[in-house]
Order: sequence, then structure tokens, then C-alpha cells
Amino acid sequence: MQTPPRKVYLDNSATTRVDPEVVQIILPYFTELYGNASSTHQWGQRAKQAMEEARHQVAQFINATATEIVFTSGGTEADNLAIKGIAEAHAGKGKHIITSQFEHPAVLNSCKHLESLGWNVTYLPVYREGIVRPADIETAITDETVLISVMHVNNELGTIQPIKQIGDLVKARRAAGHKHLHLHTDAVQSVGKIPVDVRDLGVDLLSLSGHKIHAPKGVGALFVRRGVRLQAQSHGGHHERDRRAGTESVPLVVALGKACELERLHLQEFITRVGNLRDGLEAEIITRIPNVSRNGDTECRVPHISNFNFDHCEGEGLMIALDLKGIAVSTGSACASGSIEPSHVLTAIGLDHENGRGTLRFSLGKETTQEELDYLIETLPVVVEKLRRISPKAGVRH
Amino acid sequence: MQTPPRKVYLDNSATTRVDPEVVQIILPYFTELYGNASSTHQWGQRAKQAMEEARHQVAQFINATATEIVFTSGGTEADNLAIKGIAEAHAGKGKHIITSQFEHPAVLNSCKHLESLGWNVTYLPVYREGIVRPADIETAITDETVLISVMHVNNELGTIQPIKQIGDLVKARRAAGHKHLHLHTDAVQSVGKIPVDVRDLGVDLLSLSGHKIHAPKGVGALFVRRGVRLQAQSHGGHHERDRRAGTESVPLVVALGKACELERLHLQEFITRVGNLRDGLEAEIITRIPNVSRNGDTECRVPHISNFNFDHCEGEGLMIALDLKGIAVSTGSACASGSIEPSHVLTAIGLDHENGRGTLRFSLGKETTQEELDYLIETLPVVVEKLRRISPKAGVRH
Amino acid sequence: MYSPKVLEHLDNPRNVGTMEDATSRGEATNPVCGDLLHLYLKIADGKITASSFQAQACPPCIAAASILTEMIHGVTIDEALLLKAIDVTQALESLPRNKEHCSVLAIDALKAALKSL
Amino acid sequence: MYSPKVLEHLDNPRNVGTMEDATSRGEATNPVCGDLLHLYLKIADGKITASSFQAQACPPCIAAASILTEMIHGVTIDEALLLKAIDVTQALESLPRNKEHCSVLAIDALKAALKSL
Ligand SMILES: Cc1ncc(COP(=O)(O)O)c(C=O)c1O
Ligand SMILES: Cc1ncc(COP(=O)(O)O)c(C=O)c1O
Ligand code: FES
Ligand code: FES
Repeated sequence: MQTPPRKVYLDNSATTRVDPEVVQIILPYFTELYGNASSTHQWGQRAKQAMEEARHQVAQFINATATEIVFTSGGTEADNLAIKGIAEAHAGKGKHIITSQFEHPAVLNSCKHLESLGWNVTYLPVYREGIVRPADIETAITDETVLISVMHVNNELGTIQPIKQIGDLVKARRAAGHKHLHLHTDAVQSVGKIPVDVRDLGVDLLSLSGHKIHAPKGVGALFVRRGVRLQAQSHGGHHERDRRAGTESVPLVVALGKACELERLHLQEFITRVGNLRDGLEAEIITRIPNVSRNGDTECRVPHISNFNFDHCEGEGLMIALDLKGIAVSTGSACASGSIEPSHVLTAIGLDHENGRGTLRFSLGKETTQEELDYLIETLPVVVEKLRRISPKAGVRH
Repeated sequence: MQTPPRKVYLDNSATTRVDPEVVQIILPYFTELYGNASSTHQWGQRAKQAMEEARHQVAQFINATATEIVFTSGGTEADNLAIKGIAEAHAGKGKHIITSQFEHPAVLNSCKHLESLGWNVTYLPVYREGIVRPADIETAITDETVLISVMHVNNELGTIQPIKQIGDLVKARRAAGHKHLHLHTDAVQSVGKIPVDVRDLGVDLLSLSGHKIHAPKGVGALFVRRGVRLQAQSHGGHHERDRRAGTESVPLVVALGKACELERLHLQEFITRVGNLRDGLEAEIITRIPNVSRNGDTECRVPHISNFNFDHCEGEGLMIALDLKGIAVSTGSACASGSIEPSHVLTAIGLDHENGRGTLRFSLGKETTQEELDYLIETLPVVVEKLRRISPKAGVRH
Repeated sequence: MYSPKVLEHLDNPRNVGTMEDATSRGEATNPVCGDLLHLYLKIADGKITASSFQAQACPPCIAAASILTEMIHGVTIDEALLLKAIDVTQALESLPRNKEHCSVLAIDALKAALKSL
Repeated sequence: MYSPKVLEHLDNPRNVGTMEDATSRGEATNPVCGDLLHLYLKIADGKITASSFQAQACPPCIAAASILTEMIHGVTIDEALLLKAIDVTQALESLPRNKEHCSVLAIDALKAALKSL
């Protein structure tokens, strides 16, 4: 038997390894081309050029135009800017927002903040399958609604939301006179994993984050459709066409551009190769381990995420036991770690304490190999069995 | 004669070259230690450890404790968080803010935003010398005042503001029962250039920015004194003790920590060496070029900034002419470039169109050499003379 | 995040399982996190001569139960009654602040078992 | 930011200075930016035979004045009157959007000089 790999990273939905090609390309921007893009001398203009090229790369990847891209410090800031930016700019037309129960905290807590300022927010159900129903949106829309924000792909389950259908619905409403209705999607977990086309989806705003697509942490972007009025949330200089003040991080922006280009070139290959790996992994888990179930719809989802529940185990215990074997996975969203509350995503799909606590998310990446998964498949049954042996409940039901 | 250096960067107040030692230290965080600091597995915990070490380094540099440091995406975000964060958290006690006329746009525009929400803001004069007078603050304070925000060092003039005196004043008011009075200073231009000690200054909040101290653009920090209540401006996960949501940029944070450590170790040397270089440069300019004057107080200022007015020249023309010779300087703040309005800083010290347009800022850095300045001193008189020859006014007065 | 001791006990928990000939048993649950702990004791001559546990719980909770079974081995009932959550936490070297209640769960189970005598 | 042509004219401006024997002169100022331009023309037989300028102005403004003195060399008054700001901008290859008014300033000075005939 070959010696098993010592380090297997299967937490690519939490964050990804920066592509070495991306690192190479940003190095000169630290020590040679280090100008401030706002400066009008050579140093500044070189920096600006690089930034504008990156803006084109990002735009091209999602079928936007460069001026529609606002660089931010990450997905969280993009979500905050979208939601509060639209809310503040259009409050005169109404104070109602529609979103879903299982959005990322960046969206949910921006909405909660607005609620504290007197806004009404409707949190739509996502059902057992973890998918928002356009019919529910239709029911929820009122003339007061200025924003619908539904994530493109859920970060824990990987389920794909019907954004295009929602987009069609929004277009129809707008054509009928509801001009102040906007559609935002948090595409942090879909960009680079499935095709994302802002025109096709019909969205007005779309958030993405660098560190989920092999660029460094600390950079993201918000697509703002031309003509959409947005209130900047960061006040200061005239950066990003007055939509986001603050000296842009040229190296990180360049990294994001390059990462988008690489993801664009390899998207189809990713979908096929990683989708096969994931399906193989799931089949093995189901075959080798009794009393497991998959969470969320297993059809309408991204190719690289797999979310399992292992009965009579505690997710954190599984995660740490795997970690001790060199395997990184997560139990729900990384952002929720450190708290003992069950994940709001699992709650939203109807899992309670009992049925949701043995949950692990495996998220594969472009560097994941079959050999790594083989190691997981060898290790996982042992780890699960060990925890089940400790559990007082496993005995009862086995 | 030796061949002149081709590239002389004298715009260190706009941004600095990342220290190669800093670059070296962050490289592993892109491709090896790439975990999300919120993840509880090894990858995440390593990232978190690195981040906490960096937090200590930043804290140590300004005599704070680690838990008082909130990492942000830069100086602009730190300023926004300080001003709007204090305003929102303490609005119940009063809606008055005191600041100065020549703050950075990040502070000024945050204040203007609050004005649009019904706040009163007093913009204090800074006089010909470019220094706020504590007596003016004393006069301006009312029971409604919740925040005083005065920058530590002005970015165009380099003048140092009497923060410690203002701090004493605030302490006295607080002791007398004005508990909701807070003091913020934007120290983006002082950190790493003169000693900065939050306890000595007596501030409650202090902003700093990585790219001004040889760390990359896109990272900064806000010091928030223990016990100070602040409303987060970015909503989402529980990052930075609920004071700033968003996945932290581990490599950038590590860079900021290392940069602070390096600046701390070399601060005294910087002050002496660069101060001498700057004084020599000024003496040469004054000797060799007629009709020049220095802007702002020439005593109470940082060692590395020099701001000159060249009569009958236009600053942008000088800047570009120098740029064509390989020398980077700026005319006023980089942030204001691209607009034809005279800088608000020059206006604040009483310079009008006529007397303020020939202004150049030379900002030296830790890598600046005498040889580079010699090249500037050779080049500058030629460039000035050439523009003056074009000017219809120069002839009149010469 | 967890001390080496916690990880070691998680990787290699002591005295796992039910005990057919237990002289007493105790149960504790934390309604907030849903963690569940069963503790079995064999007591002879006023001393704990053996113990075992079962848990469906988070890692520090398993570690706390595991180390508790070691701590109470050979100990008198009176001594066992004096044990506090902090003793368990210290035996584990340390616990994250928001996981200190896991030691409490272990002590609760012990108290329950001793009460059932 | 500025085209190579603008930079070239800034580095090496043509026809700088006053003109003792000018047949006409024109002045233009932009009150917003405070830029100031003086243009001197020598006209003979309805043609511009020489011109020069002085400016206390931003770089594109200097470049615009400089290239204008080249553009009007040997041109009739009628032809000169037809020149527009866009022609100057195009001669400079391009100007940043917020600097297009610099060409306007050059044309204004030309119009003023021709009016003073
Ligand atoms: C769906 C979703 N939205 C937003 C974010 C936040 O992005 P960032 O980590 O760049 O702040 C994340 C990642 O944590 C996410 O998964
Ligand atoms: C005084 C001052 N405050 C704030 C800032 C903004 O910081 P950043 O460039 O990191 O957004 C700057 C730099 O431009 C500055 O000079
Ligand atoms: S998390 Fe509840 S007892 Fe450990
Ligand atoms: S900036 Fe005013 S004319 Fe050029």
C-alpha cells in the first residue's frame, strides 16, 4: 500500500490556495510597480493600467463591462455595499427587501441592520432541498420592494438557486412600472464553479470574492449594472468612480483579474473533472458507511461540494478527527465555527439539533486528486465508527 | 559627472514600496498556510496564529494591547469605522462632531455623510501654519459633542497636530462628566515617521494604513481603546470581535505586523537620517531657485515631507516635467489628482489659486539616498525655469 | 484551538462504552448545544474502582468525560464530590472560553451518578 | 494619463514667449482652474505668418497652446476662424475627459486674438 498523503485540503468553500501563477504575477506590484493608482506620475499610471486590465478580466469572466466592476476588500464588503447601497439610494421608493433564510451572514446581517433602521425584510424559506422558490418571491413582492437578494449558490449545501427565473420575474415587474426593484445575487460560491453571466441571469448586482477562486483573501468585486444608482458605503477619495473610497490594493486586484482569467479558461474542465471526483466520493461514502444521508438537493448543485450527515456523530468531532489525520473539511460554514449554535443553513432546510449535528461539508478544488479522495475514503469510515462507538445513541438504533 | 539615477521615487506619502523582507514573510501565506482564520482545522489555526502575532506587532508599535487592534482594508476604512462607528453608537448622547478643515477625505466625507443624516460638524481652521489650535477645540465643544477627530500629521504639509494636548483636554472633560466624548486621530501619516503612543496621546481611536509603511495596499488597522463602544460598519460573520466582518486577509495582516516591527526597530534612525536629507534638500532648493516658499509650519512637522510653492509655475506641469526625468513627486494629495480643484489642504492654510498652484510635495522614504536628492536638485531648477519662461506672469514680476 | 491534551483524549478516549455491572450511572445533557453524556461507575468500599462513558458530544466534551474517568479512578466518593469543572478543565490543560461548559457537563454527569447511589 | 504628444509638447513647447512685433494678441482665462493663456499673432496678407504663446496653466493647456501655434502657421484668417477645440484635442491625440476644456482655452485665445484685428 502506498503511503497516504499527509495533507488533504477539502475545504475549498471556506478558502482556496492561491494559484502559484497568480502569486508570480503579483510579485512585481509589491516592490517594483508599487505606485498608488491615484497618482498621475509613471508609478501611478502603471498601477492604474494594471488595475484596469484586471477590471477587464473580471468583467469578461461574468459578461459585464469593465466600468460595471467595483473592487472591494472581499465578498462581505461587496454584499454590504450591494444591500445597504441600494437600500440607502432607493429608500424614498419603499423600504422592503426580500431575501432567503440561508444567505451568508454578510447578507443576513446587512438586512438585519436595515431592519433596525425601520426596513421590512422578508426571509424566504428554502425547503428541504435548499432551494428558493420563485413563486414565493412573486408572492412576497410589494410595490415597496426595492431589492431582492438571493445567493447564487449556497455555501454549505452547494445548491444552485433559480436566479435566472427570479431575474425574469424582476424584468417583468420592471417593465410593468416597478422601476425601483433591484436584483442582487451573492455569487461568491458560484463564480469559477459554474458559468456565471450577469446578462443571462438578469441581475443588477453580483458579489464575488477572490479567495474562493485562488486569489488572495482581502479582495472581491461587486458588479453594478450600468445605470443602477448605489450609495457608497465607504466615504473618502474618488476611487472606483465614487462607489468605494480607499486606496485600491493593486496587487490583490491584479490577482483577482488573473484568477478570473484562469478560472474562465479552466471552467469546463473543472466542472467535468471535479464533478466526477465528487460523485465518486459520494458513492463510496454511501457504500462504506451506514446511516449517512446527503443534505440539500443532489441534482441542482455545484460540482465540487458534498454535504453529508453522519448519524450519531458530532460534526466537530468528525472534523477534528479528520484534521488529526491531515484532512481538512468543515462542519457547516467556516464563518459559523467557534459557536455552538447549529448552522442557520441546516436549520433552514429543516434539520434540528439531532439530525443536523453530524454534518460535514467536503468541498473539492481544482487541485484535488483521486489519490487524496482515496485517503479520505479509507480514513472516514474508521473515524465515524470510532465516534459512533462512543455515542450512547448509536447503540440504540443500530 | 556620474550618470543620474533613472528612477527617483519621492512620493512616499502617497504610497511606499513594500519592504522585500515583508514580501518574503508573506509568501507562504499564499500557497502553503492558506487557511481561513475562521476555520478550526490546522490550516485555519495556523492562519489565525499568524494573524494574532501580527496583531501583537501592530499593538506593540503604538503601545496598545492586541485586543484593541481591529484590522481593516486600509486607512480609509479605519477612518470610516472610527467616525461612523462612534457616531452611530453614541448618537443618543448628542450629534456633534469636531474635526479640522484639512483632514483626509476619508474623515471629511464621513463627516459630510453624517451631516446629511442630521449631525452637526464643526470644521476647525488650521491657520497659515497648518496646525489646529486646542483653544479652538475648547471653544467648539458642547455637551452634544461625541467625537473629536483630528489627524496626527497632515498628508500634504507634514505638520504635526497637538493631539496630546487635545487628549488632555478630552480627559479633563470626561473627568468632569462628559463621558460620551471620544477622541480619534488619523495617524496614517505619522505612524512609522514619528513616535506614536496611544496612551501618551490619550486617544480613544487611531487609524493607520499599511501601504504608507512599506506593507502592501489594502490593509490597515483601527485602534479602539478597550471599553469604547463602536458600531460595526461591515455586517457579516464574527470577525475581529464583531467590529469588522469579512474574511481577514492573512497575508496582508501578517505584512502589516512585520512592517510595524521593522518601522519600530528603525524609527530613530529614520528620523535622524531622513530628517537630515530633507533639511539639506530644502536648503538647496531655497539657494538655487528664486521665488519659492515653504508651506506649513517648518518646525512642528515630520522629518520626511517638504512642501514648496514655486511662483509662476503650475504644480501639475512641474510634476509631469519631473516625471519625464524619472522623478516622482506629487502636487498636493494623490487622492485629489485628476481634479482641477485646488487642494482643500492648501485652501485651508489660506493659499488661493494664485499662490497655491505651484505647489509640490516631496516625501522622502527610508530608501531615499543623497544621490537621488542630488539628481533632483540638478533637475528641479531647470524644470522650474522652463515653466517660468512660458508663464506670462513670471516676466512681469521678475 | 484545542490543547494537545484535548486532542490526545479525542484521538484515544479512555474507558469508552457501557458497563454491564455498573453500580450507578448518571446522565447529563446541555439543552443549548444538545450534547449528551452517560457516565457509568463501579463503586466498592466507598471508592470508585471503575468508570466508563458514552457521549454524543463535541470534542472537548468527549475529552472532558474521558479524562474524568481517569481522574476519578480509585478516588473515594467524598473526594469525587469535591471535583469541580475547573479541575477537569485544568486537567485538559485548557479549553476555549466558549467550551468551558463542556467540563461542567462532565461534572454534572458525575454528580448525577453519585446522587443515584 | 496624457498622450505621448501632450508630453512631447510639454517637454518641448513650440513658439514660447511674447512677440514684440505682433499684429494682434488674445488672452483667455478659465475662471474655474485659474489657467491663463496669452497668444500673439503676426498677420500679413490675411495669413498668419507667425505666432507665439505664454501660459500659466496645466500641462494639457500648455500642450494645446503649443500645438495650436503649429496648426495655425501659414493659415488664412478665415481658415483659423473655423478651428474648433476638438481639432486641437485630436492634434494632441487625446486628452483626459476632464481636461478637454484646455483645448477650449486655446481656441478662446485664438478667437480673442482674431477679434482684436
Ligand atoms: C456565500 C458567501 N458570501 C459571502 C462570503 C464572504 O466573503 P469574504 O470571505 O470574501 O468576506 C462568503 C465566504 O465566506 C460566502 O461563502
Ligand atoms: C492622512 C490620511 N488618511 C487616510 C488615508 C487613506 O488610507 P488608505 O489609502 O489606506 O485608504 C491616507 C492616504 O491616502 C492619508 O494620507
Ligand atoms: S459544546 Fe456543549 S457540552 Fe460541549
Ligand atoms: S486645467 Fe484649466 S485650462 Fe487646463
